[in-house]
Amino acid sequence: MLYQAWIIPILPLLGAATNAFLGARLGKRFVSLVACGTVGLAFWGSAWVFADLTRLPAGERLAMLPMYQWISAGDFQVNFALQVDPLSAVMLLVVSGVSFLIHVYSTGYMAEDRGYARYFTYLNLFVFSMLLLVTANNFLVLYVGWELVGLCSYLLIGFWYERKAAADAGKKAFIVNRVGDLGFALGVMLIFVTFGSLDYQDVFAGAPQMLAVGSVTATTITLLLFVGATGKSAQIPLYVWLPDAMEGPTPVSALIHAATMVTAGVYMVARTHALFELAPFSLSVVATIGAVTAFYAATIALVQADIKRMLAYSTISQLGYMFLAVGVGAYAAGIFHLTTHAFFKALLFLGAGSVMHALGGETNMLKMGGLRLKLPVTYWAFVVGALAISGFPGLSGFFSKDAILWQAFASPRGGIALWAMGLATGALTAFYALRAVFLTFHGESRLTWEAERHVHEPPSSMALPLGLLAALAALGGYLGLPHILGGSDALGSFLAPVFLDQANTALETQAPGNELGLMGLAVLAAFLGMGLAWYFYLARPEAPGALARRLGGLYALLANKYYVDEIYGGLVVQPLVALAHFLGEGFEIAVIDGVVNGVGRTVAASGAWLRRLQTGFVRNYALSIFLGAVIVLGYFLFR
Amino acid sequence: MDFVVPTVDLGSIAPALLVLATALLVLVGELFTAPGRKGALAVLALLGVAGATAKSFLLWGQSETAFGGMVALDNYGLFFGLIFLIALGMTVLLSVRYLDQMDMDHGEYYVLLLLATFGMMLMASGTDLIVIFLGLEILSLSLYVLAGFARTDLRAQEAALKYFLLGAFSSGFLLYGAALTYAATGTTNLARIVGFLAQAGVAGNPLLWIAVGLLMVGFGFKVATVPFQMWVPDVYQGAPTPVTAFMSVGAKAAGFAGFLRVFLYAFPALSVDWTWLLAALAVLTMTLGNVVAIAQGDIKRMLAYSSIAHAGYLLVAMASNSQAGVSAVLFYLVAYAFTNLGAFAVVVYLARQGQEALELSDYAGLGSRAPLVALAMTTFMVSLAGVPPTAGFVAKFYLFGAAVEAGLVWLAVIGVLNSVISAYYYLRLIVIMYMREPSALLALAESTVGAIFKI
Amino acid sequence: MVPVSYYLILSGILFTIGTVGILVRRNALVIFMSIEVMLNAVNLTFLAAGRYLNSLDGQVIVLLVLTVAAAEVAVGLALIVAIFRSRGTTDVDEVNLLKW
Amino acid sequence: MNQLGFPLLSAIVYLPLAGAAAVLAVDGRNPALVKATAFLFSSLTLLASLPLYLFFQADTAAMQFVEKVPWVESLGINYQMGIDGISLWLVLLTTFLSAIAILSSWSAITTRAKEYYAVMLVLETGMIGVFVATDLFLFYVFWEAMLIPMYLLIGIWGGPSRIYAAVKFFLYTMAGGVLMLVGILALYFINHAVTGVYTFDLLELRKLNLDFWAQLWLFLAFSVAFAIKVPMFPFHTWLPDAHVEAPTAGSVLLAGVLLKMGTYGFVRFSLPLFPAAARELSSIIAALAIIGIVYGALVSLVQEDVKKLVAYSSVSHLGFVMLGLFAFNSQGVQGGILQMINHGLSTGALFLIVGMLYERRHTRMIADFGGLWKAIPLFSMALLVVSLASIGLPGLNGFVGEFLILVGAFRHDWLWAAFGATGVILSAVYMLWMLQRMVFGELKSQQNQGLRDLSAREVLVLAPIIVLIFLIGVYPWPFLKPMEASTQALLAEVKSKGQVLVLDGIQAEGIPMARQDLYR
Repeated sequence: MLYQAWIIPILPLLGAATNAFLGARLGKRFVSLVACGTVGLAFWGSAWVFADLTRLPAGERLAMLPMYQWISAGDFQVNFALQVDPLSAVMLLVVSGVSFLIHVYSTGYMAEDRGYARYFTYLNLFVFSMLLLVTANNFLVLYVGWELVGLCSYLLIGFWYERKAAADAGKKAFIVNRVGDLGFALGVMLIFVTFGSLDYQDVFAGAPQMLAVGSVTATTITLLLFVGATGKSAQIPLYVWLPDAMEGPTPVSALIHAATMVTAGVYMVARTHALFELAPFSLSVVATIGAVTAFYAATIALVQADIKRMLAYSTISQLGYMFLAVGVGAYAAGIFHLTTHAFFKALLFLGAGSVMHALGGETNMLKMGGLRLKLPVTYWAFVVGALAISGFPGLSGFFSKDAILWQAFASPRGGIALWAMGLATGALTAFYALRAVFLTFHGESRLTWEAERHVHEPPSSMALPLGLLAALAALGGYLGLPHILGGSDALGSFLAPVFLDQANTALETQAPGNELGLMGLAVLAAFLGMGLAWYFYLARPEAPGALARRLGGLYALLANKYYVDEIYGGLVVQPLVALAHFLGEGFEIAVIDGVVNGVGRTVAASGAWLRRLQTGFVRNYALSIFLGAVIVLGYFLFR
Repeated sequence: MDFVVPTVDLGSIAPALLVLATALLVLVGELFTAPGRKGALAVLALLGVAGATAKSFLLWGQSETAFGGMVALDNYGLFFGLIFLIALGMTVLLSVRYLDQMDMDHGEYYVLLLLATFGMMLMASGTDLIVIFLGLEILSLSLYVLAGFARTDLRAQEAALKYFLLGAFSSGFLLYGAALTYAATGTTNLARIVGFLAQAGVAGNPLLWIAVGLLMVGFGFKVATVPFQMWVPDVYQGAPTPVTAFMSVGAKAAGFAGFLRVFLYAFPALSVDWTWLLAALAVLTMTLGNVVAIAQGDIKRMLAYSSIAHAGYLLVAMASNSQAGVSAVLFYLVAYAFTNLGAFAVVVYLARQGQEALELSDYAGLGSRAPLVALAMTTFMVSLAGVPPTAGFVAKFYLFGAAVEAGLVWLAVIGVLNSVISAYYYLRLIVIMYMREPSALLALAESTVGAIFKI
Repeated sequence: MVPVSYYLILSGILFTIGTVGILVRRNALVIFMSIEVMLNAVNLTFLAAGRYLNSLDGQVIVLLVLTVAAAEVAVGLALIVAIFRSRGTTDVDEVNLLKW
Repeated sequence: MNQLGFPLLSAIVYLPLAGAAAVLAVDGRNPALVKATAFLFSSLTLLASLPLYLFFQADTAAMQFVEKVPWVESLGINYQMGIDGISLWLVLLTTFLSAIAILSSWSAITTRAKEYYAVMLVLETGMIGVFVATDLFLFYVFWEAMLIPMYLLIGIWGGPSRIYAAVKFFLYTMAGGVLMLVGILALYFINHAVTGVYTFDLLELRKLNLDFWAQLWLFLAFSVAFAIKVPMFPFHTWLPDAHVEAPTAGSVLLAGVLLKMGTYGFVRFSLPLFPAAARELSSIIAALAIIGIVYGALVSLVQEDVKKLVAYSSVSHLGFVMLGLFAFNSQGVQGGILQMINHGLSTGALFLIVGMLYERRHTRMIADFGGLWKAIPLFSMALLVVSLASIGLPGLNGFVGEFLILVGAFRHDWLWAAFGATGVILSAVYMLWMLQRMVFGELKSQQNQGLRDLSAREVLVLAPIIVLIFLIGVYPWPFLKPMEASTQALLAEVKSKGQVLVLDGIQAEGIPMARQDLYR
């Protein structure tokens, strides 16, 4: 199966094509069968590939699948080529697995929608693009996947195209992503110009020889690539599209805007770590941006009333964690958190989706409350997710977040500051996660009477994925159980060959006591956050309002998301639009058109004027001849 | 003093003589044709044209001088002769119905046309300033009368008077130039002028310069260069349309025949100076002609300005002062003859019962009323604008090629830009024909194609 | 013996007088006469030059020019008569239908 | 020389002309017959052009399918045709789009249909002729001759201010063309002065090694013509008017083929004939190209009329092509050529789609639409795909071209790529905004609710284009391969030539020679 791995991405593509052309005619059962079936098969194939890989010796876990000659122009030769290695395999599993669950969930969630076939077409297309992205063998195929997931994101955010907000959000997502992609594309070009190839193998093998550590080229390449990552993975400064992206159907938010697509940036940095290793400055930028984003987004999440938006900021924050990890060289930890995050964040979104499903689309947590009795399945699933993201000991988030914090602290690239921000973020995370639980499921019901009547548990097609994801979110951490807790860090060692050259030896020298101590601090922070959430939202429900009034400025700042959208609007969008209006309605007409028409008008006007010379008086004509003669003779005599 | 009787070799001007003989025959025949049957005279005139044309082809390639070197039989003259004959033949064809419709069907008309052609041919083959002058006068006197042939029409009278006064005025200049040439060089014979100028140190004679300048004024009037062009619009507009067609082609070609012969053959020694002047005149002429043509609403007047502009183009080739330039002029004149005659033919064709389609707006909707006529007119306009794949393009190609070859790139650039300006008003007619609704005035019912159009 | 240049200067003056006559007079007949003055100035040049060059050509040419002038008179007068008949004037400034 | 032993190129060029005659000959009262005849001849031409690809030898840069017959021998004018890797696709694009355009006019043209189809076919002859002529005289004849049918097309069958647009188009492009004519003549005489041979043969003239200043002036003379046709900023003013007023098929051919003549002219003539000047001016041209990219995109952003938006987007896209061509490396040039094809397909399709909408609704104002997806999903889908192709989404054709161009530009000067790539963002902005306002959102207008979706014929018109859009995006190799050899040869020529200064004492007036030492 290893060398037939190209089938894996092709399957959802076929699904998408089938549903696109036939879906509308063949009915919902057929559509869901095709969509879930192809993705399920893709998951099965991924598992098979994974198994095949584990059977190989650790050093030989790489399969290259050149498919066909794609673009060739002079020495620019790029094949359409895929590859499978441990990193790809993990990503394949995560992507296809979560996708499958969300597909199944969607069959319930979208059951009533008239765009059913279209939805699954897009969704399958997304899975194809994402699988392509993670199995690419060169930067250009990576870029293709990169852009295509952006397209699917665009299409799916704007799936309910009749809602202006949805269409706006889709467009915003695409355009902001394009800004990032511009950097990414320039990075790819610089790679080609530097290495003369875009194949991973050529580039990664050649990099250490061709570029010195800290060289300008290496730094430029990696920073450009990272610009792409900030776009796709919603980091400062390009994160602004993600909260708006919640206009899409909730399963889409779960799949694309939480579990998979947004992690593409993390995957990309991990994938190109060979380059990043040569650019310590870039790495520190990655780590800093990651840590700052994590903290910053978490603060915004604290005050969001919209459950999906809260989760979106949470996603941004968690992605910041991952970048913090890869920025300090802890690639495996980053991927580990990527995986666990995929589980628990998908779970949270699907849980939120269940709530919305039950409440007819309501997303405002301030209008919920007390739902734990009416939606027990959803409640428990959501609680597991919330605890996992909070870093409750034993659940998946605990282990992966801890791995990151520990390495941020201990790695030579890390430091106290990065660690401290991570830690603080952990506390904030616990706070807003539990806040969501309490606001939604506990306390008095704030539902309208009408909504109350319709509350119902989701169908099994939705409940089952919830359960499975809850299990994964709870237990996923044991994939990377650290050595210090007696684990074997299975994921880390599986990925090790990929990151072999960057073995973080410094960590070994740290005293084991530190790691345990830090872990304890992290747990403490998490519990602090949870406790505060309990205090504010269960014990003293009137406290948040009072606090918000006390800290009016700060609260307004957070509630308005630091006014970043407004700032971007004022600094970028409005000037650009104004410029466009000036050019299109002023300059174009006055200058570009004006000059040409002016020439024409001048000629015509001079014609109209010159014809007046033709007075009709024959003596004037004679005078003209006479003057002409004088001039001619004058010329000849005084030449 | 010996008196040498010059050899009289009538054979060398046989085509011209044939035309003259036809003119006399038609004059006599006029007496024997009843009013309303003058079409027969046209047939007679056409026979004369055919005969002269045949004779010209027979003489093609021969080269001799006759009448004591005053007239030359050469391809140059024959070629021009053919242009004149084409113009004559087509004008006669155009005139038959036109004269009928306009109620001025008199036999003298054809006589005058034939005589004018005779003058033109004399002008083209003359190699003596006096012969050229005589040819010019024969041509002009006939045309003065033709221009006013619509005797009772005020405009025609005015055209004739203006043409006459200014024509006589300018031929005074020409003749004075000849006289001063005679005074300066002792001869009016072009070959002997060349011989005289070949001597050293004579070029500085101011008398000679004045002579050259006066000759240029005289010819400039005939070919209508700025600033001697003023008569053209009024005369072209006022004269009967076939006469305008004839003038615009024949008279202009004749003017150039003399102009080229005198300047390129007799005065190349002075060319350094007159080419620059010609170039300057060319620029003025092209530009003024084209720019003012844009502002015209009367098609004949527009074509008049257009013909001024074309004179400017021809001056460009002439300013290159080379064999290529002469060939370019010859080719250009042929192409111009066909297209311009064609354009006037359309104007004539649309004339009905004393009414002519003279306003540009009269052509609105012609594309659907008479598609073939409109197509023909389109072709003529495109050709006049010099857009491929028409003869007008090839002609301009030769012409500007000659200029570029002579190093007058700037002049060629101004020339081609002028052809862009000209495209505006030529296209405007196409716009009117195809893209505007027909006016009620000339909503002609039928759309048959009676006249013969050359494409 | 009067030098030839005198004749030439005289003819030049005559020619200019003719030209100016055309430019300043409005009566078509007078203009016409001015043209005749111009032609005669030319004739004078031919005669003087022919005499000076000791060539008969000049005199022959003068005869031809006179013939042409006569023809012009015929045509010109006819035109002026026609104009006078229809408009009742020979003032060229009133012959002004065609313009622009 | 000619691998077929048959004058295939002539056949392709004149088949449409014969078609025009046939259209005029058939009974105009039977519109179906007129349409069928026109479509028959255009599809025959398309079929006849396919062997060009099938028998094309990709391994040589030489001209293929050559025809050479002396025409006006005294002047060295030959009837000479041939194609190489650069023109192959343009010829095919022309025959393809012409057939599509004729098919698309089926219901749009109701007045004077007979003349319309004849004019279309004459136009096709002119367009193909431009791409296959290898004699400068012949080229020029086709180049200018083609203006007339396009002029008529816009002027007779166009929109409300069609006359203004047609005249502007004609005069502006002619103004450029005539300057090229002077350039051609100057080149011809300089060549004669150097070699003693009179010839308009491009291949012969390419051997000429001109002095820098001569190159500069001639380059400018040629390039003005091409730049207007492209159109490069700031010579684009004719384009929006012409596009907006032209009938749909006219816009398709205008955008799809005519604009390519400008860029083709640069590759075919300006670069190989005057390489030193081209190199010297490359930064200026690239700057103009980049300004064009950004400018076109920004102006597109504020258009109210969707056709105008597409028109301005062409300015932007063609800026990319120019940027690639003047990067002087195989990525840039091949990308540029491929992008010509891409633009022909995607913008052609956009115009078709807009035209279809106009036929239904008789408005093109973006504000009049909204929520079309609900009313006419198939139509909207097509618009979506084509728009995405136009903004260079991977997997669709625009990406391959744009990326190659940017790689090429990057290699030349990374700033070119950086600035040029902003166009990629902006193109997404204006296209998506257009989509959002037209296709997405609520279906408000009553009139839009009753629209009917694409008819079978319209699907037939769009499907081939969309298939090609995907094909080039997914598997561009067969499209890139035939250009390879010609591109390499061209680049070698551009790089090697113009170093040596010939023109011993030969001086063409108006070409200042005194300052040539500055360049040495």
